[in-house]
Amino acid sequence: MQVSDEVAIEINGMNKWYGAFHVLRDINLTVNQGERIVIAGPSGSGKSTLIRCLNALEEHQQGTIMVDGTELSNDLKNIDKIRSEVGMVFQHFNLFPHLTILENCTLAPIWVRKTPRKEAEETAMHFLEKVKIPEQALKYPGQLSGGQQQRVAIARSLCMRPRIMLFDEPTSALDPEMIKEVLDTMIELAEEGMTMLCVTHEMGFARQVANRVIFMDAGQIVEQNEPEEFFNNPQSERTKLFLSQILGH
Amino acid sequence: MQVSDEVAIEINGMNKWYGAFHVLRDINLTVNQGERIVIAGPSGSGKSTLIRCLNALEEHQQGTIMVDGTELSNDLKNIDKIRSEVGMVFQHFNLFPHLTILENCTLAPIWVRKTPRKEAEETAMHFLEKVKIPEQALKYPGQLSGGQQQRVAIARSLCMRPRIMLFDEPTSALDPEMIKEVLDTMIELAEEGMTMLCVTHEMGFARQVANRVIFMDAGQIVEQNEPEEFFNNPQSERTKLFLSQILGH
Amino acid sequence: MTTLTDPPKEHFRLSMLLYDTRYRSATIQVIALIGFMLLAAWIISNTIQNLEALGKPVEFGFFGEAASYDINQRLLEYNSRDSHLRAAFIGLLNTLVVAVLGCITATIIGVLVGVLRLSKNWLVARVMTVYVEMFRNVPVLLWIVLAMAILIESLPAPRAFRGDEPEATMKLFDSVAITNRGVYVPDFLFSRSLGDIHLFGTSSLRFDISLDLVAVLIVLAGSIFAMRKVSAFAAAKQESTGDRPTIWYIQLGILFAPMVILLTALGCHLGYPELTGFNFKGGTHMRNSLIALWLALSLYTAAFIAEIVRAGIMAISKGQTEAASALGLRPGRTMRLVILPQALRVIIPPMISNYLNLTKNSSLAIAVGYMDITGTLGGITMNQTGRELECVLLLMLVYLSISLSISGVMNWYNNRVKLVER
Amino acid sequence: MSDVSFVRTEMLPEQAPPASEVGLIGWVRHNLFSGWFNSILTVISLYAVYYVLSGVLPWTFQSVWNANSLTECREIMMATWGSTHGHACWAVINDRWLQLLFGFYPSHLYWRPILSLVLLLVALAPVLYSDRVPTKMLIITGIYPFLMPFLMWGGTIWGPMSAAIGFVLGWFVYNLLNKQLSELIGMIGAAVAAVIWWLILSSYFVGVMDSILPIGIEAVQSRQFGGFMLAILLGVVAIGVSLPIGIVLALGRQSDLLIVKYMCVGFIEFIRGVPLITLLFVASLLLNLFLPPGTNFDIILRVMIMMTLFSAAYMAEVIRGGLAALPRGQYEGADSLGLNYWQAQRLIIMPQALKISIPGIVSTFIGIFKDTVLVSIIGLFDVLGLANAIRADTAWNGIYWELFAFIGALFFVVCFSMSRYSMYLERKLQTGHH
Amino acid sequence: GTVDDVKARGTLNCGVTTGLVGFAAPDANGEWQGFDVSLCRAVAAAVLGDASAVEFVPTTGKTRFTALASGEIDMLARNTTWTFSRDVDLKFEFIGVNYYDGQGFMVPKALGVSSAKELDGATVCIQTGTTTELNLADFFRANNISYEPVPIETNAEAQQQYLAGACDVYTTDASGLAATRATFENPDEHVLLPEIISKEPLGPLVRHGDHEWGDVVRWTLNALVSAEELGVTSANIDELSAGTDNPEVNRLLGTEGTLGEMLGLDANWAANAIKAGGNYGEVFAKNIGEETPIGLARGLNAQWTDGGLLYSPPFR
Ligand SMILES: Nc1ncnc2c1ncn2[C@@H]1O[C@H](COP(=O)(O)OP(=O)(O)OP(=O)(O)O)[C@@H](O)[C@H]1O
Ligand SMILES: Nc1ncnc2c1ncn2[C@@H]1O[C@H](COP(=O)(O)OP(=O)(O)OP(=O)(O)O)[C@@H](O)[C@H]1O
Ligand SMILES: [Mg+2]
Ligand SMILES: [Mg+2]
Repeated sequence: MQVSDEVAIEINGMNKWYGAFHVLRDINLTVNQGERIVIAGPSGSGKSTLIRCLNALEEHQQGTIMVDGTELSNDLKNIDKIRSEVGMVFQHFNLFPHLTILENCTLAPIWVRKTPRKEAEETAMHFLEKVKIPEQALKYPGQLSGGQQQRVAIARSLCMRPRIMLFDEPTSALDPEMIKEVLDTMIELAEEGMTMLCVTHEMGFARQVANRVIFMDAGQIVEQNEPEEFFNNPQSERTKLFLSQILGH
Repeated sequence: MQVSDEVAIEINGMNKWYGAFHVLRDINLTVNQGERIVIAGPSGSGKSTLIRCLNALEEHQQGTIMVDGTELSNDLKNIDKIRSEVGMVFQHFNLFPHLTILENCTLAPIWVRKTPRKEAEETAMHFLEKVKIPEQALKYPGQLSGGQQQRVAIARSLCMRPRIMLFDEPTSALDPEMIKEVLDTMIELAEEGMTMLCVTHEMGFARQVANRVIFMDAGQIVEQNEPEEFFNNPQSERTKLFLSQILGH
Repeated sequence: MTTLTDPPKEHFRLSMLLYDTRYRSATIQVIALIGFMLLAAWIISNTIQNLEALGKPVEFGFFGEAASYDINQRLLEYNSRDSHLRAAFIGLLNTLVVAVLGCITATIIGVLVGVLRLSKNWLVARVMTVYVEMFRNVPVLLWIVLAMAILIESLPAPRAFRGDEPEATMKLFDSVAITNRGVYVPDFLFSRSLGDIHLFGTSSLRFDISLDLVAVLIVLAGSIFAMRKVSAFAAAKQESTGDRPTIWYIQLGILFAPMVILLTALGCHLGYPELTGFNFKGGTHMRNSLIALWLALSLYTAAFIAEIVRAGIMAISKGQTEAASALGLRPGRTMRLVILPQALRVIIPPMISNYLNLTKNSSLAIAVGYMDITGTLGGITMNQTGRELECVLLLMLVYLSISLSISGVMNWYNNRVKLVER
Repeated sequence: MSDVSFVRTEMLPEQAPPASEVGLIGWVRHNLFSGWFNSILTVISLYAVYYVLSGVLPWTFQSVWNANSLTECREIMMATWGSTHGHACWAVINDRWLQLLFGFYPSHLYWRPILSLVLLLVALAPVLYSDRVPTKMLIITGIYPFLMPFLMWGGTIWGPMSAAIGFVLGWFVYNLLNKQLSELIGMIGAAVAAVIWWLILSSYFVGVMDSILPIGIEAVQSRQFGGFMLAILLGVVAIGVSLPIGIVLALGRQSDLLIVKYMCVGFIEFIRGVPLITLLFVASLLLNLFLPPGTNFDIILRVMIMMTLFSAAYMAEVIRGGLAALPRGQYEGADSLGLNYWQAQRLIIMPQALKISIPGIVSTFIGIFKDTVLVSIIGLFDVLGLANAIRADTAWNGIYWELFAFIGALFFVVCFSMSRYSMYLERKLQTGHH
Repeated sequence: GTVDDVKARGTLNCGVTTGLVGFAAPDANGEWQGFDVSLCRAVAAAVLGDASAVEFVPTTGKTRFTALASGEIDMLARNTTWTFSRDVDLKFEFIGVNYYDGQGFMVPKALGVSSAKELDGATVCIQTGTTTELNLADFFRANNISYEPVPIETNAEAQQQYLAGACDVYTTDASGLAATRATFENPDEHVLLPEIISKEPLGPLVRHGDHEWGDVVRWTLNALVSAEELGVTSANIDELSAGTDNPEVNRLLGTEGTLGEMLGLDANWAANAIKAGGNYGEVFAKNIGEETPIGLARGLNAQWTDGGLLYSPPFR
């Protein structure tokens, strides 16, 4: 697990409002190539919003976001470029229920990357094997368990060969037995050196793979640190409170 | 906890099909008055189906079932008789959401047993006290927690003063904190000598109260034994596999 | 006195009819069936007695007699000497015409309005809401009557086109006349026509098929087939290289070139409507009653369809759009590849039941004097012959078969697109 | 690596968003002019709204309210505005609005339909607001079906009484036979007893009681019903009576008794497959043919029968939806407690299924209510029929838009509020407590 | 028979149109007024002695015959043309003619048409469900000219379409045309063409086979006609009822002979009928005559003594 010096994401003085509500306040963050960052924080603190801004799913109103050297502006071309560099996995999988697993995985490569179908299918099978469900390729999402669906969602993102992966609470909608299989997949991905930003409450996962843990509250980054430091020696009162709740459970 | 010699349930060569699918295969089982039996087995092995046959919720196609000396046949009178002798508690409680807890408990006594309302309410309060929620009597099921609802369901069955109680995974839809309160109620019931058949994966409960554990797989009774023997010294390969999964978890 | 005994078997007791689940359901069904048959027999015998008293035994011979009335809007040739059966047939075709036209426009308007109602543009969304609520909450009969009144009052009468300085002029290079009697548009004439085929001889069901039209259709079918081949080729190309070649100009060429050649060969030209005498002559005439009915039915049904479309799109969770965007799909593609295929499953079944309603509502045509099946068979024919029973029963039968075929299609579709679930 | 560690010492306060995000400007920018496409749409809609309003508003408000005939109206318009176009003559509404609302119902008895309507709302309250209204009010709901006809048609009180007695009798016979023999026999016996009472004994009973104790109010012929009242009456009767029929049909359609099931399916699909107007033709032309020779009851009753059958088919589908929405566990719960089929239906299934179906029932009612205008085609004087009759009066011959605007507005107000109400119910059901 | 039914019921059920200017329409109080309506009232007065004991049943072109056949109404007084097939095939009995009419055409003066034969290619508004539809088809067919029919349900709508120019010609019974024209904003801009293309004897009808009832209605109508001929009016009837020198008047008014008894009615049945709305002439004048906005001339409907067709058989 090496972190290069190359900058993957750079956020500078970013602010965002929903109407009059100030959700993200003066966010500054630099993520290097190969870094794995876990974002934690109480509900409503703006974690999802932050992640979604990186993918232009939400617009930000102030500040700049540079992803892989491209500035996230209103320019459609830039947005397209960034989206094809950045994969995203959602809490509720958001698989396309009318397409088979394989079609889910090949849809974007074929229509966005203009990959020949054959090649796209090979790639898809490759990643489905990686997430250990190649045998389900011809089923429909509705026929899989939650954990399997989430792994398909990861494979689907990977098929676009992104340089950065964003995860928004990928395990919080899953039954406990299934959480593990998804986390295993993510750990494997991390070991391969993928740049990852992951919103999660799985602290075991954070300890194991993260380079850095970011704690957000009330729309701001309150604390960031290496996992060991963060868990053993939290600085801010809010972090302490949060950790006592999470870990005490 | 005494077991009498009187036979409560006698199943002989019972077979059942769903369409062409053979769910229950040649079931033979005798349960004595006051016996407490736990049925375990992997998902889809036919545990629920077996239990539901005892209550005529499902029809069986071959073999005989005698409950408390009455044969379960196509005769409506027999079915009515058996249903009023046998109480059943479901995984999802199946309380009636439009009636208060008290009304839930008095409904059947009033309409089926033709008990005067007053008396029925007294009985109901008695059993609600027994399951420790008399104070909720006037609330609606939707206002109670899962554990409380399941206890109401037990009380509702008891109000019909059944001689046999069937439980179909009574705790599997509950959050962990609530499982205990329901199991406690069931243990109390067991201690009073109620004849009980209980499908459950709570092995602690099985050890504590069961006279006998029955292991089912693929629609057949694969093994039955006293709990200690069953857990410590399973005979069949399938049982071993199953136990390793359940207990290893 | 016999020594033989039956083999022991569970002997049947009468009470088992009531208590045994096996016999009980049979008992109930037999009672229900007997009740039903008694009722039916009672009604039929009453009817026979009553008809006898009226001296009108059930018979359908009057269908062969001359109808003696004229029908203004018709697809096939008909005159007042034709039989009642033919009049009914013409009416049926008119019903189908307005139903099909109505379904098409209702769908277009409905989808448009449904999408616009979801628009972020506050004003547009409000205007569409007002439209939907207005139309949904006022009886369709009123809309039909109003549409007719508006057409009659707001459009110019043919006489307004007359004179040196007419108050009204024809539209589109003097080719289309819009009057309060209807719309006159140019039609296609063939100077080297191939003639007609006559089907069913001179019977009531007779109709002529223009060979010119057949030729046009064949060529069109050929072109479409070729176009599909081309797009299949493009798709194959995309599969193998990932790039989809631009083919729309080839497709256009395939579509139009043969058609142009054929039409020239047939000597095709337009017949323009012209004001002669009291009315415009020439061209194709669409009566205002048809237009009013069509307009009112489509606007009314579109209001319902809009709601269905809106609900259908909203039912596809926002997550689907987000996931597609996150994969880099543009909004247009997202709509086509992700949202629509899913929304259609939700939308189509209620949409078809609205088509059904529209078809049934078209029976209100009599309010504006459009001669559909209710106007001919259930209107003038019934009125002139006094055969209420036969006419009404036949009328119901016709509508029932239309409805059943539509719902048959619906069931087939539903079964086809059912989502695979665990 | 200490460079990654960061602790915020002071929390940032909430800041006001940039000006372009909020306020009128932000709103207009976001809602009306976000992008060129939206701007074009905005302009087009603005124009459309202006076009419609500029036509309708002057017509509506520069109008004549007091005149005795259209000619007089026109004279006033000429005198005031110098032209007869573009001005409404609301005088016709002023002259005839009571007739449009009540038809030919005797004017000194208008309180009866009004009271019926008010009582209807009272009777519905315990059903619609079961959580806020005492259950005792259900008594009114029970009495209403007998009280309403009495109020509307008047006459002797023994008619509705005798109808009610039929039900009581049926109930009595059912209980008796149910105890003695079996439930099935009980139900058949109850039905037979009630039918015998209604068809044969009831008329003697009414005759005798009426001569002993003549209690009654002034009778009104159903021919005198008309106008908007007729629409409401037809709608309420059709929905009210079709509810039990619909329940039976829905249960029949769900049942596994094949013959019963197909009879129900056949009926439902037949009714739903033909237009209402053909059923009204049946009511006006054929229904008498189907009944024993010499039977003759008036057209309004016949229309009510056909409308009821019509709405029963739709009602059955609505209730079937409600039944399907109930989890299987409810049936099993009832079964395992030993409740029999009818007890389970009555105590467990129907109360819940009907509650789920209320929005659907309201929508069906709106549909039926709108469809009542079709009765004008068979010559009944509902609002639309009356409008035609008014135009046949020498005084108002030639008037058009005003009547239709009035009728449209009447329907709009009623249907719109009901549809809003049903949406509200739907939302309440979705989020609602149990 | 129906006579007894009506007496037992205490009201007469009389079928009328759903609304035709001058012939039948409800006023603001819901009271029916019009020429046909007066006949219903006269019959009610004759049978029941009370001109207001009538239930008016509005019928459409489609429902009128069924309503009569099924017994829902006792008589139909709804500008219905007496034709062979209605009388014979449909099993009704026309008991006389209360208005002699014929189908005519109305066109705007501006069209410059002076004869129906010049209407080739014209668009013609007609009311459906009446004999006019058939006459029209026959007329144009016989003259070998083309036309385009616009079928319309009610007179009011036909009028609107005609005025807006959606049809060139409006055809219906000449009485209807005149009545309609009278209510136009500018009646002078429209002319009635000279051709009357059909005979339209309009009369009340009853069910076939019930002769007693048929007689009652027939002779009530005749009584109104005779009354006019004999100079009996609602103004002088009370005076004349005391007895006159004219034996026919006496027989009519029941002071002499037993005509009423023969019909199964009171002796003064005819007097009641006449009192209800006056004699035929009065009814005509009040509802559709020249003094009314409708302004129909008596024309064919004058007494035979004045050159018209009204000719009541003698009361003896
Ligand atoms: N579309 C929206 N419009 C208005 N407010 C929003 C919107 N989406 C989110 N918010 C608000 O923004 C705040 C941050 O939301 P966000 O989803 O980013 O929180 P989160 O940290 O991801 O919480 P959770 O752990 O619950 O997912 C919340 O207060 C939320 O209510
Ligand atoms: N109504 C039915 N129709 C057809 N097959 C059914 C039906 N109900 C259950 N089955 C099948 O019968 C088998 C036994 O089901 P059953 O519910 O008895 O299993 P179980 O042992 O209770 O499993 P679980 O632990 O998941 O509750 C399963 O394979 C199931 O798919
Ligand atoms: Mg979140
Ligand atoms: Mg189970």
